[in-house]
Amino acid sequence: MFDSLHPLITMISLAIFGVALLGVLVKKNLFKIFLAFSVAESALFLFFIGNHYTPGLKAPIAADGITRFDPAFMVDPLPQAMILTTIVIGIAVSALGLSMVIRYYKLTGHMRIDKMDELGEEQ
Amino acid sequence: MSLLLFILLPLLAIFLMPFYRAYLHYVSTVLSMALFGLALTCKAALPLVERVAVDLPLAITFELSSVSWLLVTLFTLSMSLFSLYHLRFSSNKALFVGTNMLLVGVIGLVLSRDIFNIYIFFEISSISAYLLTSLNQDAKAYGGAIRYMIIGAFASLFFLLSIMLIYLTIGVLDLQMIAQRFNLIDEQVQYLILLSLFIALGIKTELFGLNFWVPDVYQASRSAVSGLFSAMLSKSYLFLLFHLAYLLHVSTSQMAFLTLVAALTFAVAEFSALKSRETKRIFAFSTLGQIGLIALALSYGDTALTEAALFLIIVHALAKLMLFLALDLLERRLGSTKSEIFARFESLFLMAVFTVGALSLLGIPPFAGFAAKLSLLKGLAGLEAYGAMALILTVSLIEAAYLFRLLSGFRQGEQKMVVTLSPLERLIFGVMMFALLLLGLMPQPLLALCQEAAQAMLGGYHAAL
Amino acid sequence: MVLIDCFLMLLLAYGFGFLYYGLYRNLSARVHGRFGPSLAQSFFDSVKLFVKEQSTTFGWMFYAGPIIMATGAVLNVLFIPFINHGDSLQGLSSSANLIVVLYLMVLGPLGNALGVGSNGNPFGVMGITRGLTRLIALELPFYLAVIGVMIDAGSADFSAIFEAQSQEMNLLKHPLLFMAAFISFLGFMGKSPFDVVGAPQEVYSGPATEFSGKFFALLLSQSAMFSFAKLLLMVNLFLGGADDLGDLVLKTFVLFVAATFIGSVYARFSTIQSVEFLMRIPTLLGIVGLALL
Amino acid sequence: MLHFEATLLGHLFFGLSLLVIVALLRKNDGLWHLLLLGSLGIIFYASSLVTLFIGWEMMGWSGYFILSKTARVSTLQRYILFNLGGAFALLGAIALLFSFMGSMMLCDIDLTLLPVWALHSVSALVLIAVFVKSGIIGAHDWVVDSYQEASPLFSAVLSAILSKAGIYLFIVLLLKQPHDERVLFELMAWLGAITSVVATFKAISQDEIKRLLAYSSIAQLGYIITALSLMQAYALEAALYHTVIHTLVKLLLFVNVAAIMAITGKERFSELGGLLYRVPLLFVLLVIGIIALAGMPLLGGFNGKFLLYTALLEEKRALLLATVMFSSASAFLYCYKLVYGIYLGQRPHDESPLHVSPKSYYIPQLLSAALLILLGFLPALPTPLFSAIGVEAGFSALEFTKPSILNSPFGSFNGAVLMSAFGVVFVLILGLLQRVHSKAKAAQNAQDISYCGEVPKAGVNLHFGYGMGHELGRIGFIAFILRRQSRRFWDYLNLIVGDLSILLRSLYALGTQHILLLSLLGFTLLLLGGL
Amino acid sequence: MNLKRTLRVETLLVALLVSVTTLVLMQILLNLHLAGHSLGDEILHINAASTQSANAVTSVVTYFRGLDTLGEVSILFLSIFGVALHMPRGSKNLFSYHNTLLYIGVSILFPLMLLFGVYVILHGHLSPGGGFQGGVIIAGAFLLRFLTYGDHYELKERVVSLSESLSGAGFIVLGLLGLLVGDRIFTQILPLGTLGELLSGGVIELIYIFVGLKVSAEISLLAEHFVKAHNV
Repeated sequence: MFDSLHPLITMISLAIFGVALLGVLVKKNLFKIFLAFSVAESALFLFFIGNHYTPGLKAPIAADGITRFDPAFMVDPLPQAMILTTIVIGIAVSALGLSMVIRYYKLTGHMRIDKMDELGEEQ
Repeated sequence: MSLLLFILLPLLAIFLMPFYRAYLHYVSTVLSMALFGLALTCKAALPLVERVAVDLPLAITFELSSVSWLLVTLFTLSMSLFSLYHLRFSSNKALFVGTNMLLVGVIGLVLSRDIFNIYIFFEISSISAYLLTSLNQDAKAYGGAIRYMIIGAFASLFFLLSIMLIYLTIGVLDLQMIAQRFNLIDEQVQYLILLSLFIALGIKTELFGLNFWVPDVYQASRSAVSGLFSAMLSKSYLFLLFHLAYLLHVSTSQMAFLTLVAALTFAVAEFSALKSRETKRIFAFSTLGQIGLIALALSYGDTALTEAALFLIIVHALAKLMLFLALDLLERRLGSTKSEIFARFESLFLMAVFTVGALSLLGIPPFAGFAAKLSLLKGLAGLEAYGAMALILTVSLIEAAYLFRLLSGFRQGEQKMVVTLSPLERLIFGVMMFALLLLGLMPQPLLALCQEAAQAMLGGYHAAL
Repeated sequence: MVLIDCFLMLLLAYGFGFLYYGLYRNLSARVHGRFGPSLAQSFFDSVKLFVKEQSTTFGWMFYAGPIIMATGAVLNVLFIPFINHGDSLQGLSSSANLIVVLYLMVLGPLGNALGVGSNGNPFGVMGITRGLTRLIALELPFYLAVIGVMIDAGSADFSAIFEAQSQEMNLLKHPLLFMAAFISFLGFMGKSPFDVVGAPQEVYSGPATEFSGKFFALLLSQSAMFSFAKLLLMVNLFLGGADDLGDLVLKTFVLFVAATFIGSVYARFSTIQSVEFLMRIPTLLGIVGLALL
Repeated sequence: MLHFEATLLGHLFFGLSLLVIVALLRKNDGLWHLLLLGSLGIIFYASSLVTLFIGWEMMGWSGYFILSKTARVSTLQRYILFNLGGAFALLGAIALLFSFMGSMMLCDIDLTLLPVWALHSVSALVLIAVFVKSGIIGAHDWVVDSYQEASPLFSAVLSAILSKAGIYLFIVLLLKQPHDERVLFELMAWLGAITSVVATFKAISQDEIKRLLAYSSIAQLGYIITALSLMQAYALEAALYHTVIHTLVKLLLFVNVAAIMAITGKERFSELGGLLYRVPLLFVLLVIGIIALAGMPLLGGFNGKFLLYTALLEEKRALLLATVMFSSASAFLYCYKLVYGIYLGQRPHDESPLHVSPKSYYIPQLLSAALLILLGFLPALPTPLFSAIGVEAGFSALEFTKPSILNSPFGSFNGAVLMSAFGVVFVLILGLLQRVHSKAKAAQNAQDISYCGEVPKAGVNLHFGYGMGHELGRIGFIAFILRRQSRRFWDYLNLIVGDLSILLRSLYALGTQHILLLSLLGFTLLLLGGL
Repeated sequence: MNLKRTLRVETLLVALLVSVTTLVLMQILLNLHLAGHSLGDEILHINAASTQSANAVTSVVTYFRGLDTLGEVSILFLSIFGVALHMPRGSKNLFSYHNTLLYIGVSILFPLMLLFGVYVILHGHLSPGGGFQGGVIIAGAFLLRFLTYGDHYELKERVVSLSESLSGAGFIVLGLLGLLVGDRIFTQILPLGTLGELLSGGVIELIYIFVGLKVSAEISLLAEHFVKAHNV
């Protein structure tokens, strides 16, 4: 049906992305929203890495014997490095966000996004 | 000499923080002033291009063109003033880390010419902004920070999407190379990339439709920090958005769309400020308005207008920083930022500061804002964009209404609290006021720099039209 | 020479003024079916008042008011030429023109108003206010007519106005303008139906309320001269001026009689009525007259 | 940025400003007033549009800060918004001119090069600035309140000088330039005339002295505007003459009123009266002022009006002239109200003792009174200057014989003769009256009147100052004029804009998820639209 | 289950929008023409010559795009700093129960995990792994200790912050040394060695050691803050 798995990966990752977006947009719990962002990011990683992988190539690591670095059948290492970096960033953002949510919860007693009304004109 | 010093030095200072915990405010001041000096010395060698580690196409390129030099100088100057202002207060770790990281982020944004590297700085500046927003550690601050964070995360999703698409379809990350091959790819994908970039950067640039969160964030932050956001953060994204737009040669209709969005940003924000009673929100709306104005100027892709826009960026950054720092002073003394506080203090000097700032924002001579507005109007006149001229002049009147409403607060109120300023504060505000006046009276030197920068920023864009 | 000329003009104006005033009182009495006083009654009145031993004064402004009023009347006489050609009976008219004269006509009343105001009587001031209010309405049609005359003559100088009427007087050339001006003129002369200011018979009020003795005498005298000056102005503007003294007497007399008869048969308008009337019919006449120009 | 050039016109206007501001300089506001003077200098000597605009704005905000010491917030807002509105219109005109001329220098402007629509727009925008500054009806909303609430001396500056900046602007930008804009000038002529009529009636119905003076300023500027709109040498002379006279008159009147307010502490006609014999010199000065204001002969005030009328006659603008003359005649009423309400009639019963000596107020008044009398005597004294200015502006030279004779195409008059005749006759009659064998008995006081045969009791106040002019309200068309208020329109506009602001502001109160939703919606729609 | 109650109209509308967005994206992305030749291919070609690292991903992360990694480390630092700021370390541990089995297990596992973490860090240029992975493994070891030891166990703040600070500074100094020794920042300033040996790859290993140290300190700190966030 498909030449490669790329369309399938695209479809699946976009589906996940959509679900995550839905979570971001309709969930009222701040915790769930941050989780949904993580899921959306992961969906993008999946899309990127998945689309970048060409069937038949191997990891860009000289594994056997390690005497020679042969780039002929290796996949592009750059996306992997990028994703590594991005994952760490994602973790950092989630950690910071969750710590804020926890603190917010302790201060106000709720963590519903539709009840956040501290700011604005009238106080 | 290396451009990366602008990034590595603050980072080093942050990492080595445990060694001088009690002296962070001094370190921050010395550092930002040193960077400012460094920036000034770079002027002679422009344009500087530096590739990290290896050569093209692999390397991350940093470029200090006339325009990024202008912005870097502005950012380091703003940071110096900010740090000088905070010298009086005790050493604050969070403030130190947050502001210096923000500096790293915004400098990186304007220097880097590698899309993924830009993403890193995008995140650095965003996360430090979240951190700075939550600095007060009360429900308001967290409310604002969380709101900011959710929106920022949304923006970064789209930025990530566009980077991924660029790499998948073009296979390079260097902006120059992307620009060269951008036309070769599928038009639909081109459009999707541009649109994702627009959403991501538009949120950060605070353009209309994507900027509804801004007043809340400014309100949640400390006033001084809001000043930094206004002076550095939004400006760097503004640069980035239009740098990319010029570089990728967006079509005329897409630029016209940007013009429309910018005009809406300007008009809606200024209108919204009219009845506000919260000074921080008013200043936030005013910032949005000015950003709209700058974006409007940039969206024509014309040398004269770009020159005006760059000038406006500098002038607005100075004026807004001054206003926000003065507001911070008041907030610390009076414990509020509602517009009523203007009736509750007694200080001729602060009144002068607010007046000069407001007049400059409004573009009233002899202050610098006027020179900016004048060159803007001249540029628009040169393009025969009379509608935009009319819009600017009309909406300026609305701006005048709320700014003068604030100023008229000075003469109300009975029990006034005498606010005295330390000599250092007087010096800082005095220098800023003087700068605004000087730039208003003698804008030519800076305008000449801006013109040079405008040519550098536009690159070949104009020729393509 | 000029001084003698001026003196003669003043003398003429004074004599004719009182003569016409006496005639007016007689004629209107006849119209009303009365006999009326003798012709010289007004003159005798003024002389009697002049020599009255005592009069009340409210201070120097009160004193100066009638003097300014009289000065205004005298100046009017001096600046309006009696004869439409030659050098005699021209007074100072070569140094001024129609516009100056129009404005000089207000100077006297202003001085009077100041004098009236300086006493505490509210009725005097009420009269002044009425007068000023009526003036607003009176002047509009009159100005329309005068503007027409001046545009027609191409100058504001009396000589040019005479020149323009040498063939055909303005009365015939611009009858509508004349009618507008004439209705205003009735008001200027204090004739019915526009005589609410003085309201001499019925209401104990008006500008002259507090003036007694020599002040009132001065007012009477100036009023006589001023009336003559107004007649003169109308003659000059619309009847082509006087060719000689006889012509002068004839023309002023005709105009005077016409004004008196009309004035005698109309009932008095209130201030508002007169303003509204003047704002409508004569103004309209004037505008139409101007349009026909 | 700043370019200057000395012109006769500049000298004239700056000379007037210098006169007024130096005459009014007081210690407490000195710095601001000097700033104001400086900004006026920038305007009047500017040789580039930018310089002109810089001065214009500086004038606006330095006035704001002087005003802010006494005025209410709403008045301040009104002042600054109207003035900035005018200034921004001017800026628009400047930018528009720049887009066609490519230069900001005044000497490079050539309106004949503009296409028709641009000429219309430039003229309209400049006129907006001029109208706002001069307080032409519709744009006059800020004038009255500002004059009323400014400190008395600053009211004098506002009225005598700041309102003239608009006149200067018009002369420099539109009058000096050859062009064939006619429609707007026709409109302007009528606007000026209607302004003078409406403002005159409004002035009559005021109870506060300064409001009356404010409306009278508006009316006088209406004449000047009408004169300017004729674009003709004698009309320019009329406008300039009237400008000079109005400056002197308003300086005199406002300082006079300031003195009254300082010594009595009151500012309404209904609270004042009968001051004539307490401050006779002030009374005389005021009388000189109102004679000049009403434009009666003898004093300088007549000269400007005379020139205006003859200019209108020359242009055969009969109806316009009638309107102007009508308003001028109506002005007698408020002139009289001014002097009567303050100085004449009976004194109010709750009169407080005079606590301040008015001496320090005399000098500016005496100065301007002397100048007014001088101009009455020698009406053509400034004609050579005006003629030269006219020549600078490209008009033909004016006819000038000798200083005492003021020439116009429609006749001339000799001020010296007029004045001497008045003097001689006055003295003669005075002598006559003195010679008459009859004593004048002094009345006890102003209450000593024959009031239908009774002497009114002490508690009955018969002062007529307050009600004077009210009966005009019963006259149909005047009542119509008095009922019209542009304030309502501006208030309505303010309301609308405020509501719009609150509506738009609610966008910024959207919930976080709604913002995201909007962004996503925008993304999707743009994506669908672009494909 | 009452569908009507749990699925609100708003949710449905949003779902509709999101599905439209997803479908449109899918329509574009399914027809994506991938770039035939990308940057990575060139990296693979010059990897051997310029780094002598067996793991190309590692050379990208630490060498070719070392600056990104520095930024990433900074972001991590920033975020951990923020977490520490918002949730100051309390004295009470969330997991304050005593479990002997866990206690003994952790006592055995802890040194092993540390060792494994160090191994992963040091072999980053030879095999999958590196500073981040090793650092997280080490942090995992500390997490186990938090789970086990309850309130009594806490990290020595001084040590943690010093290692964090010095390793970060070390990374930057290494970059700056490139400017002094070499011709540009983040360049190779050490001998490359031979492919496949432990001491090869030039600065790569050094950088990964710094990164590993930093990450392990930071993630451990992160764990501690979350574990002891009880009584904020």
